[in-house]
Amino acid sequence: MIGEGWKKVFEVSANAALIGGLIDACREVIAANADHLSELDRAIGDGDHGTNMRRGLEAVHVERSRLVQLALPRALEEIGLTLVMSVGGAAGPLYGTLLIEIGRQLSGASGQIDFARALERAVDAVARRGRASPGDKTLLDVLYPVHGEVVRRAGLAGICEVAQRAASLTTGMRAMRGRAAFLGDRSIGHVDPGAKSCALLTAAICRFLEEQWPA
Amino acid sequence: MIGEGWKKVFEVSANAALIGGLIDACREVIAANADHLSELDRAIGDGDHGTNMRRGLEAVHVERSRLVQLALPRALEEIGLTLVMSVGGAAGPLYGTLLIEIGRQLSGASGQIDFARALERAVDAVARRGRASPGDKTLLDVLYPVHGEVVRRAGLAGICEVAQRAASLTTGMRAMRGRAAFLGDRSIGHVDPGAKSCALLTAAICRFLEEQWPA
Amino acid sequence: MKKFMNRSETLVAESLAGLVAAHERLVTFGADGKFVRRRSLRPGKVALISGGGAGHEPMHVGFVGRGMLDAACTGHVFTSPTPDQIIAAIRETDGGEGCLLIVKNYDGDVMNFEMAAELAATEHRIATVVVRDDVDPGGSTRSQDRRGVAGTIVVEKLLGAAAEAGWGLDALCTLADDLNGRIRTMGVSLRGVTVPDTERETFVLSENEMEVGVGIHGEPGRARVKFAAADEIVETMLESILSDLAPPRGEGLLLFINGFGGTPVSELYLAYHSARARLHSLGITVARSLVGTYVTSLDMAGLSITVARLEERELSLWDAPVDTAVLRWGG
Amino acid sequence: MKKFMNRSETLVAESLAGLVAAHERLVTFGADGKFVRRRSLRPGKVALISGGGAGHEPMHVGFVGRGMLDAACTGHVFTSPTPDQIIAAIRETDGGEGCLLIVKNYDGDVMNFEMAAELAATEHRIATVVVRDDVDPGGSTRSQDRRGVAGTIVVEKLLGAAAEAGWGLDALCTLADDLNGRIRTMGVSLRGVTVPDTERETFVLSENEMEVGVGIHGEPGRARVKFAAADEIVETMLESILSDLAPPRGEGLLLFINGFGGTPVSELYLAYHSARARLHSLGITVARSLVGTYVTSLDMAGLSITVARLEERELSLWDAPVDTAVLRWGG
Ligand SMILES: Nc1ncnc2c1ncn2[C@@H]1O[C@H](COP(=O)(O)OP(=O)(O)O)[C@@H](O)[C@H]1O
Ligand SMILES: Nc1ncnc2c1ncn2[C@@H]1O[C@H](COP(=O)(O)OP(=O)(O)O)[C@@H](O)[C@H]1O
Ligand SMILES: [Mg+2]
Ligand SMILES: [Mg+2]
Ligand SMILES: [Mg+2]
Ligand SMILES: [Mg+2]
Repeated sequence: MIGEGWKKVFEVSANAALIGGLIDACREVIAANADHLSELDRAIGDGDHGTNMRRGLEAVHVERSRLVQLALPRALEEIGLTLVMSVGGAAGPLYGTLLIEIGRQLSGASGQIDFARALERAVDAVARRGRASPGDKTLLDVLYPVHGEVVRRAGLAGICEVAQRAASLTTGMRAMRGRAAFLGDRSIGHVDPGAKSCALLTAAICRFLEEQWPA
Repeated sequence: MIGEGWKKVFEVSANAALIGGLIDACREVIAANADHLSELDRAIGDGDHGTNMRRGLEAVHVERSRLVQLALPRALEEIGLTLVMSVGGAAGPLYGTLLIEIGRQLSGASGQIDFARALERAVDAVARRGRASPGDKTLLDVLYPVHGEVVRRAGLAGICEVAQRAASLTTGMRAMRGRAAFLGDRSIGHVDPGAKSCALLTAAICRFLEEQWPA
Repeated sequence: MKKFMNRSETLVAESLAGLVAAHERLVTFGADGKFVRRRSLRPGKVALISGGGAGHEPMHVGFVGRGMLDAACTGHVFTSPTPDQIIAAIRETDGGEGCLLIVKNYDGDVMNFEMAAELAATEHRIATVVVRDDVDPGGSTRSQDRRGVAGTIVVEKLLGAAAEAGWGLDALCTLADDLNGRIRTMGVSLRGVTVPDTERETFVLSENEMEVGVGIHGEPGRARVKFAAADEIVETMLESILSDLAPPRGEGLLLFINGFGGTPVSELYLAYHSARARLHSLGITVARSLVGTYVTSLDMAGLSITVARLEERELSLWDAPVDTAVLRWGG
Repeated sequence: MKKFMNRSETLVAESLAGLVAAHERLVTFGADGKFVRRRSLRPGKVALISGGGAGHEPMHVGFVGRGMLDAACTGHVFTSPTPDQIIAAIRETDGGEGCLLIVKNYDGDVMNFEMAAELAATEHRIATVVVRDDVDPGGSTRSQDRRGVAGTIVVEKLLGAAAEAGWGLDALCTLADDLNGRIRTMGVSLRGVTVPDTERETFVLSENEMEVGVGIHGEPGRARVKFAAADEIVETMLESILSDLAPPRGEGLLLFINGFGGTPVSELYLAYHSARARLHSLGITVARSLVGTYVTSLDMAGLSITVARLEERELSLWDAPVDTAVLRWGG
């Protein structure tokens, strides 16, 4: 159960192995898929989404030894800031805002930790940052369903599957935000690169947590 | 015999039909071969020799009615000046100098007309204008042999044939003048466009004169 | 893709270093090389900061100097600069009168400048202008989504002159908002571009096609149509532009033909000639002109036409002295 | 070939008309539109006239104005202007101090300017400078056959400033002859060009080839070699240039990176950065810099490097005010 899984994350806060493992999992999945993500971005954007994300995760990796010393909420916030300062483009502020906001919400929540609530606030912040709504063919079209699963207290495997499906569903959408929006109808028929990276990261995180706490 | 032929030309000076016929013959042969000449120029020059020559002959054509009123020497000089002012590039001053100089030499020659001598002076003037020597892979490599045939008092058919052969011989030469010179050895293996246009014009003139005074 | 470069990771930095060295009289690198700034900052004026992804050179770095920008932040190719660069520029150029951030309307740029402004807000008075000069993309996207394209340098020139003349932050913002309704640009492309990182062309056109309504990131445009004679292309572009421009109020018209990087200047002047003739035939007189390669999309073959309706006061701002690497006139 | 044009017969005229209209403050057409001249001619100075085929824009028309050229004659694409144009320019600009014709060393240009000079000699005092700044083509042709390429605008700038300062015809000629030994240029091309009239590419390179030692008429160069990193290309070019340049006599060095029309300015600045670093590593300091698309070969992708060794006096001429469509600095 995700709820249980996440709870464990916060119980073992400042667990260097855990933070380090999350960083490594994300970095690896992006490194392995960078070309694919840029390829997707080439169809409806400017062809750099994989490069951008890789640059961000490499910057986080450089900070790894400092980050693993921090409490998890603070670590998330710092990872977010590092992404903001290194990714650039649209993806930097969006992923940055997501992590900064999750971190802030969690560190604010004294005692009782409500991950679903923190995620909701963070996803809303991302939507505000991007002036985007569900259905606009962006990474929000993965974040919202993921949040829904977390609320439903779905298992890690379920979350992973929903994220994947949600990313695929962006194929049929007409982009209303980001560079793809300038293509109008020509954006239909392609997976959104940001949605795809979001699904990949979700899967990598879920896989890592699954290994930590096998069902 | 060319010597005889040319003499006739000057006897009937101010013969409108003759001047007009020469203009038309030259214009037609250039119009028909302009693409071919530019094609040759594309291999070792800048691909415009046919266009340049056509522009020049069209400009002469515009002046036709005025030119046919003149005495032949004066007409040749004026045709040369018209070419100079309309062709541009290398070919304009070269063909222009040739005709201007023939005209001047002939009009200077009071009484006794020595066409071979006039042609010699004109070809030398072209060489000076272009700072070029025989074997440099230019139109001079046709002009010199043609002059030789005129001196030998060869027939029109012979001149025509020599001109053709001389143009072909430029294929084996390494260009030392004009744009083709910048290619060095890479200029070998191509006919020089200026030599080709010169042979074509020689042939057209010979054919026209042949028709005027069949052997 | 054949580009004069060493590695794609360093090409932006090397190119910027070249520009700064070649124009050392005018500009210098800011702290940690994060941005390029005017060599001699003038205290007592609002600081003007712009920036965006690389690939649009000479914009924005070429417009840093007296009478235009105080600083420009450059990101990777077609990727907006990051907030730390913008924050560093704010810190170094704010002389107490506040900062105006001039941002082209692209989601990435808007979000990065916004985060920078939020993070620096406690220590600096900051206002942001989002330039939206692209012609209405015609319902294919949200209408607030006009992109910021070549018209951006018109805005930068006018605001730069106004800031130099001592205008305050609020007055500059009012002018900028007003200009957004009176400047329109439309671009056409004859060839897609290759982003150095991806080594692939953004789109491929056949010998008789062109892409109309393109932006400046190599992205395809509004439609792909048959290539045509210059007069025809220009006529269509002007039609879109004029129908999208706020109605005239007795202003003077600025006509700006901009090359996208791979278009020779002779073709730009030919397009200018055509556009000017077309406007005259519509009874419209050109009051000011700009022709050149100023806002590019790497080495894209193509051009954009910008028409700006400027009031008397703005024409004076246009004419005011400017001394930058690229634009230079007046005393 | 996709070009912004209407018909190949009119493209030069339309483009020139655009340039003259866009810069009407500076230039105007001469008699019958045969040339472009400075709007306000200054009597009492030697008239400087240049010209050549179209396709090299903004050269020469972009350099007409105070402190540079008095008139420029433009021919068809890659075809030198005809003597009537040059004679008309001489008649209109000669203010009694004589005319200096600045000619790039291409047979066509040399011959047409020569015929013009001969035909106008009875009425005007005329001298001719033939610019030969191309690196020695290395025995493949006669050594006097160095072409006149990008360095031409350095000569035009220096002579222009000197003429403006009142130098006489003989002094200008002496300076010009002297400069011919101290300015060297080398060009490389990444792509052949299409001459509008022929609609065929002048040469075709594969993805990993480049042509070195090219001129500015789309002609192939000295050799076809493997494409390489910018630093490597620049190093090879500088080696050719420096070995061909008259030995230094304590002069200041001008480094000029010139784009051929299809090269984005960001790449030019990258090449400048590379060249400057290379020179520094050889112990050579750059005293003056110029980077931009000034002497083109239609839309050719490629660039040239020009190095000029300038004496103190010539550096002052370089710095002297210039006010033309393209170069503009000083008071
Ligand atoms: N305004 C926006 N709101 C939400 N998501 C956006 C927005 N703009 C872009 N995105 C997301 O960012 C992705 C593109 O990221 P990336 O390619 O790294 O940035 P850029 O578009 O600046 O090159 C898109 O696929 C989309 O998912
Ligand atoms: N210096 C020269 N002397 C003699 N002939 C020359 C010279 N330069 C060029 N030519 C001739 O001119 C021809 C090219 O003419 P054209 O293509 O019209 O001029 P351009 O080379 O200016 O484009 C060459 O093929 C050659 O025969
Ligand atoms: Mg992208
Ligand atoms: Mg030719
Ligand atoms: Mg990007
Ligand atoms: Mg030519």
